[in-house]
Amino acid sequence: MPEKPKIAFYWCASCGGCEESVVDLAENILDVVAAVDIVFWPVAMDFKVSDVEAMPDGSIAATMINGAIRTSEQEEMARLLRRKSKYLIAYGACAQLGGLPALANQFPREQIMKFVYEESPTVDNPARIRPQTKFAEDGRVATLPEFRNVVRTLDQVVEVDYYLPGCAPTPKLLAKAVEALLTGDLPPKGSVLAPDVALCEECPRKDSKPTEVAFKEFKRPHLTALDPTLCFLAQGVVCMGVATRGGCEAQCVRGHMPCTGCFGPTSRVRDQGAKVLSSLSANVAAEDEHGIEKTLAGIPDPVGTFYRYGLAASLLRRKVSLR
Amino acid sequence: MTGIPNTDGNGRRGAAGEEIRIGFYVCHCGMNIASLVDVAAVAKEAAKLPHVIVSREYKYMCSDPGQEFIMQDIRENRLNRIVVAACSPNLHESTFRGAVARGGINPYFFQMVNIREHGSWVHTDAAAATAKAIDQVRAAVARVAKHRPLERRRMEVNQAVLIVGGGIAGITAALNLADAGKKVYLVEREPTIGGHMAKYDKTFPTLDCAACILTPKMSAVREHPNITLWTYSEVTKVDGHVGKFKVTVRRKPRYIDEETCVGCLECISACVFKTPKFEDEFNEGLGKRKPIYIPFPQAVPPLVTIDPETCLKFKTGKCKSPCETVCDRKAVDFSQTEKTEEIEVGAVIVATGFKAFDVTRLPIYGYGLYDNVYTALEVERMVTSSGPTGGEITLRDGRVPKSIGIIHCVGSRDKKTNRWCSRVCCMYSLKLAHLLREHTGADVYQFYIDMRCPGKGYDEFYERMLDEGVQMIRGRAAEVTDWTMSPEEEGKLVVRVEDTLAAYVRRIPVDMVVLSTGMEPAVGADEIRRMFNISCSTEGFFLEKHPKLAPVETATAGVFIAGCCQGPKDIPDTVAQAGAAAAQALALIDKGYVEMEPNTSYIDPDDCSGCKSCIPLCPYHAIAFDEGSKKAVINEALCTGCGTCVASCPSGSISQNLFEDDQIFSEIEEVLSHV
Amino acid sequence: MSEAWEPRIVAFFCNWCTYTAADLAGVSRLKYAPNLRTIRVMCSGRVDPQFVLEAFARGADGVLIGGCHPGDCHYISGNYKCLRRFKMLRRLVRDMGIEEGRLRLEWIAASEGEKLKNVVNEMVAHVRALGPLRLNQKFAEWDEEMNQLEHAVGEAQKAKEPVHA
Amino acid sequence: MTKRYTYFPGCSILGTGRACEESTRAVFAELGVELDDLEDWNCCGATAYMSVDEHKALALAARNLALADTKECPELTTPCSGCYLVLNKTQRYMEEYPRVGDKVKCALKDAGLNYTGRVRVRHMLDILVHDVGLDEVRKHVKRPLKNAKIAPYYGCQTVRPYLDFDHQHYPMTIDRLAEALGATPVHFPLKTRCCGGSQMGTLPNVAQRLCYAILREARRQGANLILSVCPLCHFNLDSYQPDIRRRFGEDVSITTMYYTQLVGLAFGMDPETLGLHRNMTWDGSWLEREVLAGATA
Amino acid sequence: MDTTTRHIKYQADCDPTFAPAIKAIPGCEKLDSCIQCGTCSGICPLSIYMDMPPRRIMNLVRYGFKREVMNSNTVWLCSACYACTVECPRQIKVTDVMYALKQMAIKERLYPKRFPMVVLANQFYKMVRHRGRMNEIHLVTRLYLLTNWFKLLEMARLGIELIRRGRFSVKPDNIERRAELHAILDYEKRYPPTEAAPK
Ligand SMILES: Cc1cc2nc3c(=O)[nH]c(=O)nc-3n(C[C@H](O)[C@H](O)[C@H](O)COP(=O)(O)OP(=O)(O)OC[C@H]3O[C@@H](n4cnc5c(N)ncnc54)[C@H](O)[C@@H]3O)c2cc1C
Ligand SMILES: Cc1cc2nc3c(=O)[nH]c(=O)nc-3n(C[C@H](O)[C@H](O)[C@H](O)COP(=O)(O)OP(=O)(O)OC[C@H]3O[C@@H](n4cnc5c(N)ncnc54)[C@H](O)[C@@H]3O)c2cc1C
Ligand code: SF4
Ligand code: SF4
Ligand code: SF4
Ligand code: SF4
Ligand code: SF4
Ligand code: SF4
Ligand code: SF4
Ligand code: SF4
Repeated sequence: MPEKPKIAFYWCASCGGCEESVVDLAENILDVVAAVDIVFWPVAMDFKVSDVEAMPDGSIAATMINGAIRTSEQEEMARLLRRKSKYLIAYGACAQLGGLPALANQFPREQIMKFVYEESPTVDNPARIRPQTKFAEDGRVATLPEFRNVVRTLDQVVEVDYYLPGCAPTPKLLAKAVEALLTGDLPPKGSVLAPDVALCEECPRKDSKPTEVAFKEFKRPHLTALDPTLCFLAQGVVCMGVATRGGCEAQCVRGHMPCTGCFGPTSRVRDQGAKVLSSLSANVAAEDEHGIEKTLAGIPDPVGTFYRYGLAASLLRRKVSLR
Repeated sequence: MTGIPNTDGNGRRGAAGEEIRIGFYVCHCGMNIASLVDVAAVAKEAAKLPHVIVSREYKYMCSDPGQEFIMQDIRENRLNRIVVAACSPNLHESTFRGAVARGGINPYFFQMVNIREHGSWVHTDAAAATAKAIDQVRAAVARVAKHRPLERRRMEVNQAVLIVGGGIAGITAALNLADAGKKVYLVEREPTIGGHMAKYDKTFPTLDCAACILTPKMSAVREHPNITLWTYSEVTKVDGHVGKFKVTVRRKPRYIDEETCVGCLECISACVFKTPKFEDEFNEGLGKRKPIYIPFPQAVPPLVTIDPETCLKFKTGKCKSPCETVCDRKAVDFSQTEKTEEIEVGAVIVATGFKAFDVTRLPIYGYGLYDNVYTALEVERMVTSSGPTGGEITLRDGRVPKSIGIIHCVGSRDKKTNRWCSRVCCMYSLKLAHLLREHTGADVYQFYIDMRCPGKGYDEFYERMLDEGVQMIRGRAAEVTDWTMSPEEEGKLVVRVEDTLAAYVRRIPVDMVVLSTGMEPAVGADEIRRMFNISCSTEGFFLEKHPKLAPVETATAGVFIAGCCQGPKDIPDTVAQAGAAAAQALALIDKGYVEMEPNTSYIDPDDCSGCKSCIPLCPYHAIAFDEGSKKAVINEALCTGCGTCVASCPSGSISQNLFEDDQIFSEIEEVLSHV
Repeated sequence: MSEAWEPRIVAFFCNWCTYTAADLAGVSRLKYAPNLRTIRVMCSGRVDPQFVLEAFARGADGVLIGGCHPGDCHYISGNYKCLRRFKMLRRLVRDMGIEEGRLRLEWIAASEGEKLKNVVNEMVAHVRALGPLRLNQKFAEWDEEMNQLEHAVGEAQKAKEPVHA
Repeated sequence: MTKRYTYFPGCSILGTGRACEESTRAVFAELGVELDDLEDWNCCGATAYMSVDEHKALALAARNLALADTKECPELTTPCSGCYLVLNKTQRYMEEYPRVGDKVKCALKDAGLNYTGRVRVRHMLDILVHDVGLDEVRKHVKRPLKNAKIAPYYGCQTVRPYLDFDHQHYPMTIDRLAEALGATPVHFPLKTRCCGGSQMGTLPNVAQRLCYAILREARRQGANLILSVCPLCHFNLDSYQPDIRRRFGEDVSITTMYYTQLVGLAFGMDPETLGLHRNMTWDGSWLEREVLAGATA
Repeated sequence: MDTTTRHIKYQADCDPTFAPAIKAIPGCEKLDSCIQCGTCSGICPLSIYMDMPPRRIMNLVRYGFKREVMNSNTVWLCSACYACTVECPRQIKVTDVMYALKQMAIKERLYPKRFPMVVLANQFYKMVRHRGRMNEIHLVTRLYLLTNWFKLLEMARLGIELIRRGRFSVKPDNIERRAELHAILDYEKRYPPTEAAPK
């Protein structure tokens, strides 16, 4: 009997939702478990890093890493798993695009540290003690990983073979990906394992979108009574579905929330945020500067809106610190 | 358009799979370039770039030997891409594309770098200018490697022209084109052509009789073998594009057979209504007509029309229909139904004219409240000898006016109604002053803000009216009332106005008030605008392509505009513009084909999500949503290649020939490769 | 790069107005700073915000977009679309820490060679005063923090001890 | 369903305009409209305040808006056309000119008040004819005033510059109301012409001339009654008829009253309740003689 | 004795600060777009007594003829009927311009002496500031005392009539929260106009 392919899961800077999504495979997970040999999954099973180090290079068939890369430890693990795996898969929006953690790329490291360890309302730290990367006591040395200045996508650290998009990826897409891995029926390296057409294509509200949208104002979904059947853009609410790869079956829209873009751009686009910005602002109705600015003021935080998940993967990547 | 063939339609060598071999040429332009830019260094750097097979410099690239170089290299070195660094592409791009094509490769495998106008002529530092030239050359070389073969498109042009609106503008354009031998379809909404001009007695500034100059033209339209005249008809649908518009025309039933009716009008006299009873639209409601009527005796076509709204046969079904029996040609046909005609034309002239301002919007002038307040159009009909009063000026109460006030700018130059100056009312007010004085001998006051009489003979006409004793009061009439303060005002209408030149507020009692209404876009102009993809200015008049240099063209190729639908104007200007529109349409169709640049955009249907974001952005309405595939589709014939939609498609599903994303990205990359 | 820093500005000019204005500046032999690298597009409406960000990411110190005056666009309204995108893009770029003066949109008609010259000179002077942006070098600096790990891993392996306990 | 509005009486109501208040309250009560008094309201500022200091004038009026803002019903109504205009203008200027609005709001805030902008100023005539409706009015008519020939006098500040429920130059609201009461409105070209307003106090010759023209024209057009909307207009037209006769040597006397008084009469209310005895031109037998007698004939 | 006056105007006779000051007041910003059509004058019911029609005032204001405007009776005759504002084809708020001129005149004491309108405005202003409400009788009495006490006698007939008909409120009416009112009206004293109002 041929050996079952070895599979590994690992998480970096992530919320844990992606791990959860693996469990969401529900009964199918048994099929998967039957078909593969899970050799490393710290969240669920007790493996040690040394176990992985001991494996021969390239011996793991596929590793799925979720989460963005923020610390030196994550970098190290990414490298290690890269070395040990035949296929490395960026699992979920954070690994693929930076995800929500990458919104921190708008702030300098010092500011983050200061807030988290000193200023946050729930912190009581009068001595202003900050974590040290190295601490020695009684002759024993404890280390902590380095906290990087930049949040990175997985492929900004190591080479990635495939991407499974989503915050988190849907069980359907995961099941398909696993099947492809098992059968070897794989698309070209570097592919995103989801359709290359924007979400509107599969959105249940697509037909309700008129051909003549001209934005007179942008409304914010939590402040607006919304029609549950009408395309969000037709109601003046920013929906990233136009600029976001489909494949999620428009879960958010079905749940009456506009798409926020977690599946990332299509392969034809270099910068998801720039594209959605381009489309939305070009369709503003006003012609005079003041009117245009007034309408666009309805989007108070362009970075947070257009790069909710994609800041690390964007062309500018990170806020340049101002002099 | 998406596939990359190995050869183009003319058998010239193409791209896919073939090794890319670039020839680079830098021009000295005598000393124009070489005196500042180190052309030798440019050539040397270019030679190092990927795919560059030959890199040369030459004194005058645009000269015959310069071009010959390129052609020779293409042949001898099997080049398939050419870059020339010289002057502005606006000057010589077509020259070199020609050379490239003659050399045997597709002319769009060419890129030009401007190192003269944007280089040697504007800079002073030789090293910096050379460095800049090299950067731009790198960009061009990188870009040209990504070029694809393209073809200029040629489309056949249908030889017929559609004209919408049969006022003096439409009539003039129709006759011009028909005389040039082109087939013309003239579609008019009303039962007769002639438009507003047919309602006037005299026209300024020459005071010649309107009928005398208009009716011969109307008859000429009817008789012209090249003109198909459809009155009582409207355009309902337009498809296609320049050279090939498919137009649907709805022809309302007039319940008279057009072929057999000879216009004897026996039927009208026979109608059971012995006296006319219904409001006569042509006479601005001043006269009455029967349910079976002809707008005016010289109407073209000279056909009667039955109005089903008032005809007893239609209302009650109980009429004996003497009209039907009296007609010995059996032309009355109650069974007629609406017809639709479908035609194909190469060009369209829209000449739908104007509508007079609705004075009930300004109750301050008392129209409708006081019997003796009239609109200018009503007065035009009154002074016409064939009009409802037979040319008599009698007020609604039967009196002949002894004093008349003419109020200018009614519904013009007023932000509350219409901001614009209607351009003709100063002049026609003077005309009406003259005619009213001629008919009644009354004192005439003109209440004006500014007299606008620019035109040949116009100011002279103004002067003539002053000499005739028309009283000119500079001030916008503030109100018209029947409120009196003194015995001489009793029984009169009082115009309260500041005579701004005297700086006194005056109360002027008159017997009759004439409101000089301004012009507004015609009823239904908005539908016409949508059907023909014409833009309009804020006030709703159709927008010309350029206010000075293309006053009869529109943003939609092949659609022209003439007359008051473009903006207020008088008859001389209308006729001039109609002639210009006819000439433009003729120039377009007579050539037989239109040729277009290939830099159009296209949507890959596999990529498009059908989000419709791009559709409203196209200024030419070239993008449509295909309801079958649920994707957006660009009509290449309408696309002018601005690229706006390309920059906007949020999923990157639109590409533009010659300005593909990756071509531009490679330019960006290369101009920055040294930083 | 060893030479002294010179601002590098990438310009996107529409074919009908600003590119032609630049031609006019040339024909009139007006002199302006050589720091521009021009990319010709048919219409300012073709300027994809991605192009602007890409230029910054690749090291441009400034980006200039030139189009026809409002109302004069050869394609009717492309410049309005450009203006709308620009308004949003400038806010975005500012929020990302890039000074507003590094991104400019100017309406320059075909007859305004003089204006073109002035705009270019002004912008070069302004960007010069702001100093280098050079994002491509910043990216390299940022990535330096990772490269140190490479080194540390090497050392650790020599010492046969894990980097983290 | 009873309708409820926040009610701003205005200063004249306490003095010369008392009858206006009495008839207004009586009629609206009859129609089931509740008027919820604005507590501790202050003078709107009228034309005089605006002449002295624009910001203060707006701030003064805005205090009333801020008080109304706390009310359950944001529709603020007033019987006085001057107050209607000033409150309306204040509210609109604060929106139209954010600079002014901010300043006024700061001034209010300093006094511990807050204005959110939710208040809408409504004219009582508007409420009567459009919210209550003429059908409802007709239902209450017990005494159709067949022979009353009404010159409807709207005055200036009722219609200008903010009237949005009718035409500003030749409105027809009172005309339609009069018809509903069984009366006949005459064509009245001066229906929106100014009566001189507060000039009656400062330049009586000027204001009396304006009133003279109005009274004279009403008679000339065949009216036997001028209906007015505003306490100030009514005061001017009602109280100065003897002075006008003296000054212009012409008898232009004619009965004048508030539209609410006429409505009350048609509803069968007694003149005392409607404050008719307070009108200088009121003559107890007028109704019997001119209106009711004629009607039965 | 010199009976002729110079009527030619030199540029130096104009005040270049006049128009900008008026245009800075809300409602007066569109002054420059006046086309001198005279609709405002024609519709103005008070123009029968004005020495300069409103249209002329508009022109004099925008070109800086401050002295001429301030010497004219026009602004004091304006009863704020808004007819001009509503009918102006350029949507210029003529009434607001009239108000602005009154305010300026009162501030700079440029009005004709003892002009009753000004006295009325000032008295009204004071009374409302003091009490929060206006009492017609008190106001008119004060007005006549200050301008033409002889008038009081003339008015006796009307006064008696009013008392008889119960339309005479002798007791001045005060609002309760006068401090609140003063806080509002004194706002500018606390924050002089040069300082930006606190947000
Ligand atoms: C009171 C008055 C007096 C004037 N006097 C003079 C004068 O003395 N001298 C002078 O030079 N100018 C005069 N003018 C101006 C003159 O009328 C115009 O210049 C002229 O009529 C413009 O011609 P037109 O063909 O553009 O428009 P129109 O005369 O308005 O003709 C437009 C035609 O198009 C038809 N039409 C409209 N919509 C449609 C549709 N959707 N489908 C089909 N058909 C449609 C209409 O029925 C009409 O027949 C006067 C104007 C006015 C108002
Ligand atoms: C100061 C001024 C400012 C203006 N500004 C504007 C404006 O801002 N906007 C606007 O729309 N209009 C403007 N105009 C009007 C505008 O100039 C004219 O409408 C326009 O130039 C007319 O063009 P044209 O071709 O008919 O005549 P022209 O421009 O006069 O051209 C006639 C040509 O014919 C040549 N010529 C003459 N006789 C002979 C001959 N016998 N043989 C051979 N060649 C001959 C002349 O040399 C000339 O080149 C302005 C006019 C003036 C005076
Ligand atoms: S924009 Fe959003 S809501 Fe509208 S069709 Fe696209 S995905 Fe659906
Ligand atoms: S709708 Fe958008 S945000 Fe929601 S899951 Fe899909 S891609 Fe993600
Ligand atoms: S190609 Fe252009 S640069 Fe070269 S010689 Fe000709 S004009 Fe001069
Ligand atoms: S042409 Fe004369 S009347 Fe007509 S709008 Fe212009 S200025 Fe007024
Ligand atoms: S390129 Fe321009 S003209 Fe062509 S389809 Fe796109 S927007 Fe329309
Ligand atoms: S914007 Fe792009 S994806 Fe959307 S409809 Fe147009 S082409 Fe299709
Ligand atoms: S009405 Fe308006 S435009 Fe006409 S003069 Fe008066 S202010 Fe000027
Ligand atoms: S507001 Fe004044 S200027 Fe204007 S019309 Fe009325 S009284 Fe005359």
